[in-house]
Amino acid sequence: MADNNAPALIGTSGDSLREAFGKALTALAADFPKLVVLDADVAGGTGVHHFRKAHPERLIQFGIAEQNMVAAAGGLAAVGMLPVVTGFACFLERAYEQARLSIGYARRNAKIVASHPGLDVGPDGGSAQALEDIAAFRAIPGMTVISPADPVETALATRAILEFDGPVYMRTGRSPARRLFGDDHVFEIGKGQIVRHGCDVTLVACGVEVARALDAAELLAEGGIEARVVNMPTIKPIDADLLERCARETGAIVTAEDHNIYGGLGSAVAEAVGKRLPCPIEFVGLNDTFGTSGEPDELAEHFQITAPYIAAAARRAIERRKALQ
Amino acid sequence: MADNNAPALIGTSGDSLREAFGKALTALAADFPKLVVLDADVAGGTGVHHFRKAHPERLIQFGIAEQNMVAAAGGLAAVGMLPVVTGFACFLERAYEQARLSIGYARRNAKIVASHPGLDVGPDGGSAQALEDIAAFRAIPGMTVISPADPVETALATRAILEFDGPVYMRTGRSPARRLFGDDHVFEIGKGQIVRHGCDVTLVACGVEVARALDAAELLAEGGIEARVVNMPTIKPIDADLLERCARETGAIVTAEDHNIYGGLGSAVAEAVGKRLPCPIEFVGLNDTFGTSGEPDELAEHFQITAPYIAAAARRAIERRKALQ
Amino acid sequence: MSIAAKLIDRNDAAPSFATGPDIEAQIADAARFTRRHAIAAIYRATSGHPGGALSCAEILACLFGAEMNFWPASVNDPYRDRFVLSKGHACPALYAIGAYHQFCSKQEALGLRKLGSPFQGHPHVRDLPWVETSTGSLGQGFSVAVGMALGMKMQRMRARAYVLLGDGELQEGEVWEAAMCAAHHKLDNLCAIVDYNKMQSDATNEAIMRLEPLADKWRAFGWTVFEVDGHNIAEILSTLHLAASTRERPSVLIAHTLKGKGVPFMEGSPAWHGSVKLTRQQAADALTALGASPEDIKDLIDG
Amino acid sequence: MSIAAKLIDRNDAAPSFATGPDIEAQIADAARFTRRHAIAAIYRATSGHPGGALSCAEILACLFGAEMNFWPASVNDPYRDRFVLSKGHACPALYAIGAYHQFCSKQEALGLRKLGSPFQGHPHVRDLPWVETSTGSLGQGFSVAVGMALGMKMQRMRARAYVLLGDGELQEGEVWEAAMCAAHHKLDNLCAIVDYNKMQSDATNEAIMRLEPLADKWRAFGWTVFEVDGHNIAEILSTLHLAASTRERPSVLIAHTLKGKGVPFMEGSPAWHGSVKLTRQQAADALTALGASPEDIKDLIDG
Ligand SMILES: Cc1ncc(C[n+]2csc(CCOP(=O)(O)OP(=O)(O)O)c2C)c(N)n1
Ligand SMILES: Cc1ncc(C[n+]2csc(CCOP(=O)(O)OP(=O)(O)O)c2C)c(N)n1
Ligand SMILES: [Mg+2]
Ligand SMILES: [Mg+2]
Repeated sequence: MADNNAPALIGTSGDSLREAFGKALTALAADFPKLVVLDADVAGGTGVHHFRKAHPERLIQFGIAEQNMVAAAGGLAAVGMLPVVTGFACFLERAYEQARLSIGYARRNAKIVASHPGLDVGPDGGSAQALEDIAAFRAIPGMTVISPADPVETALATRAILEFDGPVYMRTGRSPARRLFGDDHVFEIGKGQIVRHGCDVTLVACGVEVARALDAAELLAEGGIEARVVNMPTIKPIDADLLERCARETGAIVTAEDHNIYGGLGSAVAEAVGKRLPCPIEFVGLNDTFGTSGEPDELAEHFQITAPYIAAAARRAIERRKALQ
Repeated sequence: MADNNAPALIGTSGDSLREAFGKALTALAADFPKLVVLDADVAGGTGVHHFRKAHPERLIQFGIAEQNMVAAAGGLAAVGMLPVVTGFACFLERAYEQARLSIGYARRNAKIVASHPGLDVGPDGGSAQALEDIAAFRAIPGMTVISPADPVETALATRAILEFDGPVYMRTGRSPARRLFGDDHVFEIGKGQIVRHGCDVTLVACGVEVARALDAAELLAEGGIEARVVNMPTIKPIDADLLERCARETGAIVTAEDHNIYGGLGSAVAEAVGKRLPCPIEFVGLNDTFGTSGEPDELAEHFQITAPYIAAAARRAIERRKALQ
Repeated sequence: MSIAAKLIDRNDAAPSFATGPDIEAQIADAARFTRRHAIAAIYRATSGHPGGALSCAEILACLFGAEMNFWPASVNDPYRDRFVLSKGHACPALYAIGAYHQFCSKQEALGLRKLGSPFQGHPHVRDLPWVETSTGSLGQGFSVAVGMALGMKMQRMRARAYVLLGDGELQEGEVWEAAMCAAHHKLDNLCAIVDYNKMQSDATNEAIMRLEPLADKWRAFGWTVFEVDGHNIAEILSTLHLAASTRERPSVLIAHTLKGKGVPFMEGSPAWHGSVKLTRQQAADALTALGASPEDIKDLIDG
Repeated sequence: MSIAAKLIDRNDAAPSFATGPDIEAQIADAARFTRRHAIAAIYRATSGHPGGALSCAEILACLFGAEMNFWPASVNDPYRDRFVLSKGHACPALYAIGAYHQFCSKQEALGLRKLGSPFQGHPHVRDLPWVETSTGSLGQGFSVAVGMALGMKMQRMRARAYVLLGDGELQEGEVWEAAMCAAHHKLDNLCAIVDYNKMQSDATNEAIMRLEPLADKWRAFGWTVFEVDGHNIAEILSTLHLAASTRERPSVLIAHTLKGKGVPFMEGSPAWHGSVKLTRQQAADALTALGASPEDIKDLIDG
């Protein structure tokens, strides 16, 4: 008989974005005395267990009741607290209208931070893989939407959203994430960054897809194509100036996101480019289908959002640019 | 003392899209024996009072509980009924995750029909004016999204969605709508239509904005600009072939919708054009702000989605096209 | 600042309401004003929900006229009591009681639902800070009030949160999430009042979605329950007082009311429950029934 | 087709379960199988929720082994009874009982959570039609079952809808919307079962969000309430039978269970409530505790 072994909790170790978020939040507690964290019985999965351990009196438990939690965050903000709502992306969607009215419309200084977005959720399967959250939250007037790319950026973004005055929706991630940025990395809400130079095509990505876009750029380089890679952690407000510059300098864009191709980053880029300086765009993401169970990397391959598919999209975009010239 | 006068119910008379929907649904009941209509205590406002009067036994009352209503529609469909969920757009958003899982993911043959979208809601004010519903529902994989333009088209679309096998979200409208189409009008899911010819610019609109786009075309014609007007009642799947043709033939596009400029029709058009044949696009809609109280036409003017603003956007789009040439 | 200290401030700021010997008469006057003003505003707006505004006049008048430490000078005071109108569609009554207590101008509050007016068809906190939060979507205001009560407790503020719910509103699951949460967190600084007028938009609760046994529901969710006549000022006041001394549990007043109260042709008539348009004659008749003089009626309707 | 006629069909189709003289022994066997199979599947998947799968084994075994008119040949029969696992994360137990009753292959059901397998981490009706609906988001399955019960009544089908909920799940407001709705519509063809294991993801219900007095809540929402020992097969069976004869009201069985039941190191240990990864040794120990022979263990783990 096992000696009451503790189970290995899945993914709470490693440098996942949710862990980076949970640790950053814990470290920031001292700087933000009004900060409180709201949980709906998933603290073990959102990274918030770190915060609970360090500051149990500042973790408010709402039970499995996301609607009440999100609207109550509006009330907490109204009386001067700085509430950070945490949960799984998919289940926070059930408080969509609460986020709209009691946070967005009331313009509360409350933050919603969602773990478990996209295929990155893995084996829990299609029901739990939120592929529409960025689109939904982006459409709420005045809602800032952020999806950082690695643990370093997640920690910086966590501080930035606490310093920012207004409603924010931020995605973290479930699976261990590759570290992309050094300690000197800078994160500013509303700013994208060129993380690899190139002038043949621009790959614009957010979240886990930034690492894949960088890999795609390597693949393209082997074929003599110099791809620029833009890390776009703020999906709203989108960095339209940077996108315009990329459209001008490379004339072809590929977007990559762990999200439906409709309504998310790709859509934000298409809007900005359509408005500023049109150019051919290819969209890498879920092709309007739900996910399924599997490991995140397998799923990314299966649903064609890995580096080779981004590279193929880049080649198509370049062809299209040439055809227009 | 008044002789127990009945109050004049607001907007339940006239040719509003909700009334057209309610009447069409009532007439279709005989053709669709499994049809049932779900209400959450707003039947007087959604047009469904007609159906209730004619077929009380086929109106299922859920009380003010949208989450349960939407998920239960999935259950009704599962046992062979043809459920049509009705409600105000804004309050149906609170069942967003239910629509995602129990209708979208389970791929149920259930329809969601939302009245009271956008500024067209009028005096109830910003809290009730759904400006993000198209974006949110469009992002759900496999969800068809429709927004008809006039009473004739609404009636045709009502039949079409009942004949179509799969999840649908359809917007109607609250205020009296101008009749645009004749009795020979054709509605097909997934197809847009050129409702006015022209080759200088294309105005793509849905819902109440189609009438305004037609007015804008008149204004433009006075200045010698021949605008093509496209009625785009299906926002998803978008008619990309038609948009590509318009991009080719007019080289400049304006989208117009009673919705946030982010994520809705404009976004769907920008995606399609970015993917097929890029051209300058201007977006007419709510500029990422919530609405407020007022009469629909006043509000449209205040938030700059009326004909003169569409016309101005068209001129900008044409200038941009010329600058590119 | 202690609550006692605040009470004194209050007496300074609004001596006419809080120090009179006959507080009940003052409140009755406020309730009468509220009904007339709400009817006039709805008439002028050509839309709005009269039934649920009329049913809660005494409740609002008791809260604003005596129970709450909340008055115009304290709108920015973090230690003020909070009131949330969760049944936001009844805002003509909220605007009226606010006007009566000088949170806003009486005349401006008649600009209900008009473009440019901050008196929207549902309360919006960015237009009118004293409404505390934006409501209109049933269920949410209650959760917001729970968040306020939680936040005030965490900050050791002794202020209280009050929230008024409709009975139809109780069909929203969010209400029961919030109820369970408030009991779990022992929010004895939270007081909910249910405007139990037995009607909702389309018909009676009984016809739409049965709520009874209602007191049992609240008790089973861990609340201290009081039932009151929602038009009896003395009973409301004393029960609010009792509720305020309940420890470790939130309390709810189930206030039995009459939808459309005060306007005979609206009382109990389902047609007047939702958003309606009043004719001039209907408005005048309603105001007459509410005891307004011909002069007042002219002012309210045309002024 | 009448229910009696279907019962005969059933005996034809699955004589080994429904006609044996010792139905309780059969069900106990099915429950044992369910636990072992669920543990093996979670081990192989390297993730999954064992606690809540183990606590509901007898409940599922009673439903599938005796109560429901539902068997592989009736998966497309519109008159079949419906079962919805609203606590979708317990699906390893559902897949196991399904495999036991030949809705699917035992071997394939061990492919839990793997790409290409229809046995997803939460039930998906488009992958496995016999799971009736897709669940995973707590609260929704209950509403779907309410919709099914409503739809079956409207079509005058005499079939019943069964739905299994977690206790933590009851914190979702949607559950109370559905409860109110089912009582209002007098859905006596609906039977809910609460797997009352007193634990949820992170800790006890008591610590996270108090549910007591739970039976009072259901009663106040208009349900006929039965409390049973959720591991006592005779009691579950007879109570399901009683529930089926309740008229005009839906009924709920509050089934008192032990989370992790059958695996001593999991029973009552909070760490095993959520999604976990089992080591080979832990899986083998668990299977031993569940009475599997060394050979069976080898098969289940490596086969
Ligand atoms: C979430 C939501 N669904 C629907 C509505 C539409 N609606 C406005 S008022 C109303 C009836 C409210 O009835 P009740 O709560 O009893 O209010 P009262 O009788 O006090 O007016 C409804 C359904 C809404 N405001 N919010
Ligand atoms: C809407 C929603 N919120 C959160 C979750 C995450 N979650 C999965 S299982 C679980 C705990 C469930 O506890 P309980 O209902 O008691 O189930 P059991 O104890 O029977 O496993 C949670 C919070 C979810 N699945 N759905
Ligand atoms: Mg009422
Ligand atoms: Mg449990």
